[in-house]
Amino acid sequence: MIYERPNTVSEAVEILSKSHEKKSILAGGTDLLVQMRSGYYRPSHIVDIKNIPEATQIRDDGDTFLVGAGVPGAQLSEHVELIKAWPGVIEAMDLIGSTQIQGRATLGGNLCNASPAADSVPAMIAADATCIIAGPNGYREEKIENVVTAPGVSSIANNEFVVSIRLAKFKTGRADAYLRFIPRTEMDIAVVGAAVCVLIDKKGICLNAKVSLGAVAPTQVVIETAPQILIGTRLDEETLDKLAKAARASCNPIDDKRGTIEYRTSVAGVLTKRAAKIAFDRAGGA
Amino acid sequence: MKTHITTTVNGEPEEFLCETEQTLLDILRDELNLTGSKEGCSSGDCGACSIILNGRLVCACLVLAVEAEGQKIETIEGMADGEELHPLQKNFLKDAALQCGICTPGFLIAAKALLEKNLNPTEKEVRYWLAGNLCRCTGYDKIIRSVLNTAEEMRRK
Amino acid sequence: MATALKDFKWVGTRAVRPDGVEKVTGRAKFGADFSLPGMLIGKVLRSPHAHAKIKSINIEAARTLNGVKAIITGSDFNELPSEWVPAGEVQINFRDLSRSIMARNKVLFEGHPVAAVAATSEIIAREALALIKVEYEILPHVIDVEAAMSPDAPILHEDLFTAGVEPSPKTASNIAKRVDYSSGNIDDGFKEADVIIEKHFTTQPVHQGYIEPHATVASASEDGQCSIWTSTQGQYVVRAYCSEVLQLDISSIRVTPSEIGGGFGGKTTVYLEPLALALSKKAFRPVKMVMSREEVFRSSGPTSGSSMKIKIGARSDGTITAADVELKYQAGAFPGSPIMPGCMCALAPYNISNAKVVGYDVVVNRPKVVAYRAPGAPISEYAVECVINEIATKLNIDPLDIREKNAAKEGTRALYGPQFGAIGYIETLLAARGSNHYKSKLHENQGRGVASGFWFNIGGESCATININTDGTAELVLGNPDIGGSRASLAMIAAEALGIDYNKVHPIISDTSGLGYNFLTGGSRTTFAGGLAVNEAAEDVVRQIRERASKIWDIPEEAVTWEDGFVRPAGTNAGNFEPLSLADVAGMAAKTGGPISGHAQLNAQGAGPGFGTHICDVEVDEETGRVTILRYTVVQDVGKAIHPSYVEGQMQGGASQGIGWALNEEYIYDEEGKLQNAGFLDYRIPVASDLPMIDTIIVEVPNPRHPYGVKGVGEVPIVPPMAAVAGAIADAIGVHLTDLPMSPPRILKELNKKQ
Amino acid sequence: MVKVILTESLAKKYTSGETQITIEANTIQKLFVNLNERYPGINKALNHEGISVVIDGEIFQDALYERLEGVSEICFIPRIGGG
Repeated sequence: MIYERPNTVSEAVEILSKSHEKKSILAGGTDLLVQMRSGYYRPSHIVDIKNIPEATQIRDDGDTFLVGAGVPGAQLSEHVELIKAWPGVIEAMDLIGSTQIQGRATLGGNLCNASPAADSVPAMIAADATCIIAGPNGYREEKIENVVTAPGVSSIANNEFVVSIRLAKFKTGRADAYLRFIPRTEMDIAVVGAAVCVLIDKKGICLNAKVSLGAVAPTQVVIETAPQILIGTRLDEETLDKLAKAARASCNPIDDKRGTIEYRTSVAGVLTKRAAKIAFDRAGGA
Repeated sequence: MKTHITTTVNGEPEEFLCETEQTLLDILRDELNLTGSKEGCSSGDCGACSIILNGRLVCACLVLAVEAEGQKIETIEGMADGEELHPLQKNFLKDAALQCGICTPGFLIAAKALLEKNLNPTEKEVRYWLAGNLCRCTGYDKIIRSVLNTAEEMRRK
Repeated sequence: MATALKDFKWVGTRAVRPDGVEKVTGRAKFGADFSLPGMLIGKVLRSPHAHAKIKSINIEAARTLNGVKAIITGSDFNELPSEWVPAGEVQINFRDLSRSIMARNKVLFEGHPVAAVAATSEIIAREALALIKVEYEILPHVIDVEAAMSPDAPILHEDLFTAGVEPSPKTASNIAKRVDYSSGNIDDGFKEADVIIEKHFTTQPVHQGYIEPHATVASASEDGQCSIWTSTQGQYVVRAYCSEVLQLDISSIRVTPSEIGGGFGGKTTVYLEPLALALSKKAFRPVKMVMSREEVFRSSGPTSGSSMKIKIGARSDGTITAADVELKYQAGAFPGSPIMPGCMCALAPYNISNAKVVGYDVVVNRPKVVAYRAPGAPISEYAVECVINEIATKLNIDPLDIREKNAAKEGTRALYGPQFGAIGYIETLLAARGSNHYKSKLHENQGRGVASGFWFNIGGESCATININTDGTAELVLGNPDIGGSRASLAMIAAEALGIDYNKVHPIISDTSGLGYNFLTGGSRTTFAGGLAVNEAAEDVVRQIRERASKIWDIPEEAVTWEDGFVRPAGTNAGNFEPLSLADVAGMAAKTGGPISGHAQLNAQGAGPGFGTHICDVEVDEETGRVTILRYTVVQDVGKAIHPSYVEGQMQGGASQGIGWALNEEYIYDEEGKLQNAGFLDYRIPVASDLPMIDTIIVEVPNPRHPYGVKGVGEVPIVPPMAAVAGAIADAIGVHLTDLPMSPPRILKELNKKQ
Repeated sequence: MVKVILTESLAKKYTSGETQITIEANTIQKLFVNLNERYPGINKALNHEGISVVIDGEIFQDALYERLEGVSEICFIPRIGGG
């Protein structure tokens, strides 16, 4: 098992472009090391991106933030402007594991691990986030909802890696929220996750919305009908019930050790409604 | 093929050789004989191997030893200042915040990281900060009280 | 013989534990922290199947791998006769024990060891395991207790015929044993009842969940002498079991206990020790073996899951007139669930004239169960307490009142035979009723539950030595691993009895060569039985001090008195001498007859039974089924709290384990009988943010059989929580749940049913 | 003379249902011998998986040589271990 620690994006791409049998990108390592330790996965090459400046910084890009794929959650939770702009994304990231996990785990890793239950992914989807991917032909930018294609599978090619995540800056009237259900208060994998982002006008009328669910289907789900349900309303009780119904309808979960189909579907509605209320309040709609 | 790593552990320069698959916890315990960090799960779920890596609280079982090149590592063995125990260590003893003691080093390191960041945490903040440290003996009551007591004591100083 | 609870200098204080600094500095050596030069690493190959015949094991490729020094399989172990023989306090079937730690012809659970390897590194040992080829013939398996009892269930042991039924069955089954207890006439009793509740309950196996995985180092030398360093609740038990399983002289094995990172009953048996020793006997090098967390879950613990039917009748004033209890406990792959104590404890807190308890011990394709805190009691008492709460609700009687009305007290005859002595059950009920918690108000979606619990507590073999040094300090040599502060409580007893400063008593835990046989740390016995031994050893020291003083003063021994750490002449007639301290006399030890050392070895009898009552408040999220524990109070009669902080710690820790058992802990198996949640991520023990502060009320009804009034403490507190939580949920949502764990999906389902 | 309390299932099998029997013995050891003489087999049944003896309400894990002068009641319970 070979460990490499490139200093630049191009060095990393060069290493990735060589034909190794099993390459793994190491960002926070909180999924990779567990998989290695359990004997479930043994890479031949580990490429640590934490020495690459672009992957380890939170940069202001004028209109957007670029969050390096190797930036740990703890650092995001200390970034005042990010919290102000995307409280839902930050709380979703913060929900992943313990304080110790937060010292290591990253948005990029959470995305590329491609788990259907990843907490930050529905939040990034609702936030219309994108990721910057480096490869042999340079950079490309991809919407987050196009990254995870199946459980454990992503659309990132073997010779590519995610360098950073792009999030828009703060905008008045826009806010997001993320809620997840776990049996304990901490340290569990989401049974259901619900992320809501709304944009409202000064009167509290919804102008736009995006809602995404986690852990209720093989990949994260975008509730396609959410904008048409929410736009033009003040997210009143009746509207939210409609949204909850749409959330349940978009679920396609499995029965597993973490929850039943019935339970996941039912709670998806509850959480979507609650998250929508929080987002609406945060946007100034209360 | 082993990799040669140079780091700082508890303020002292340290060198070791490691295989890529070895975790920092393996090296601390087996190569550097720093067995105060405990292995309870090797999956980041119990916090018994909590250390501070470059100022961040992490589980040593989820860090590869090769990643430690040039990094600063703090473990339980470096928590006391010579003969002088850290206030958290003193209060854990006074408050009986340990029973079997296996989780204690992890709790102390995690609590230290908390108090360095926030010397006035609420009970709820302490509980959530320490949620990644499992204790099966105490029901957490005396641990939480002891951290709160220490915070109060340190605020007064 | 009990000292009335006078004021003590040390007993009852909150002294700092003597092993404390080692534990807060990371210096304390736990099981995996021990190493020896030239040490090999041992690893176990485990069955991937729940039930299968082993057709062949081929170790050739592994044997020739560079760095592999020894391999063992079932054929390296002697066949032992199947019989229950005494091993300390408990009975062991060594054939089953031996087969449980290493499979012979059949694997009986996923994780069952089939081979073990010792190699020069962990990486090589793992590679070697991958090279061992085992051919299995997969057999149908059974995981559930009811399914295992059905006539067409797959049979685990062809030679297992149900004991305790007449006439003896002619066909093998998974029911190892049937037991029953009865008194009065339940039919008559139920006729007297105004209300009868009959319910079916299930509980899931739960793991002890100690944070330290099993770890051991064994070293066999060419002259046959063997040393074992291991994390255990009983070094003498490890020695006895290894000697039996490997057919070695007891004196050829020396076992040194490490610090122990939790046990709760789970470290009262052996898993790795005989394997490491067998490997070391082949390689003639020390062998270290440490379980991974996954192995801990797949192959050690847990306690039984169960299926239970409870029927209780009461008059409208709350008097219980009859109880009919049927208990079916999973034993795991070999007979020996805690069904007996389960039956005996089920109704123990109550005085019921007409009662019947029937129990079954049932084998299933899971790891063999091992003791877990008050083994057997939390299961049966959970079900009974739930039914009593439901009767109270139905009759509109306060749940503490109905308990008080039926409570066992001094002189009550327990269903299993004896009459209770000085017990403090009613005192716990009164203290609960008087608590601020019980008087506080609840809000919407919140509920309050109470439940009580009983456990026997035991005594058993204990030894102690006190060596008095010439400066008056003392080494206190103890034979029980200190799992939660026993060194502190026993040193306090020694200091009290010797009249010296607690900090001058230095307790150490001996290896098996330093003291006679000590039964293990368990059964809530250590401070009780160990305390008796320490007290007696101190009396031995005092006797010697008086004797030495009589020499120094040249007066008869009877004329020397001992009081508050000083010898004095008994009166003016005895002579006019300045009192001498223990240190004064110890300083002259060489001149007066040699070193002063007190010893005691005894088999402690008269452990006082323990009772506790818990109060729990919860809030239920009716949309998700989540239960939040808002407030929790543990009330318990402990006889006398030697070190109140560690007594409270036991009460809080037991409650927290019980809350985990109630709400989230369970084993999840797939259709092939493979465990799906072998880790702390999905086997959900409570985390700090799941719990509130846990209030404690210590009740002290002294045990007349102990010089300081001690009863056991550690086990009772895990008994009441499940029913207390269930009662609180019922109070909040109006549904009496019966199946554990009361996890969010289960609660939501019940809520939906209700609507 | 000492009173011995038996469980109903033992009584059914060995003493024609009598759960309280009175017997002469000065030690527990002698009690076992005398019991077994009167009810053959009961000794083995009692000891099947190990027992503790309850002497006037107090549990003795190992009571074989306990003397019974002044003792009024004996019963038998399975050995209790514990966690």
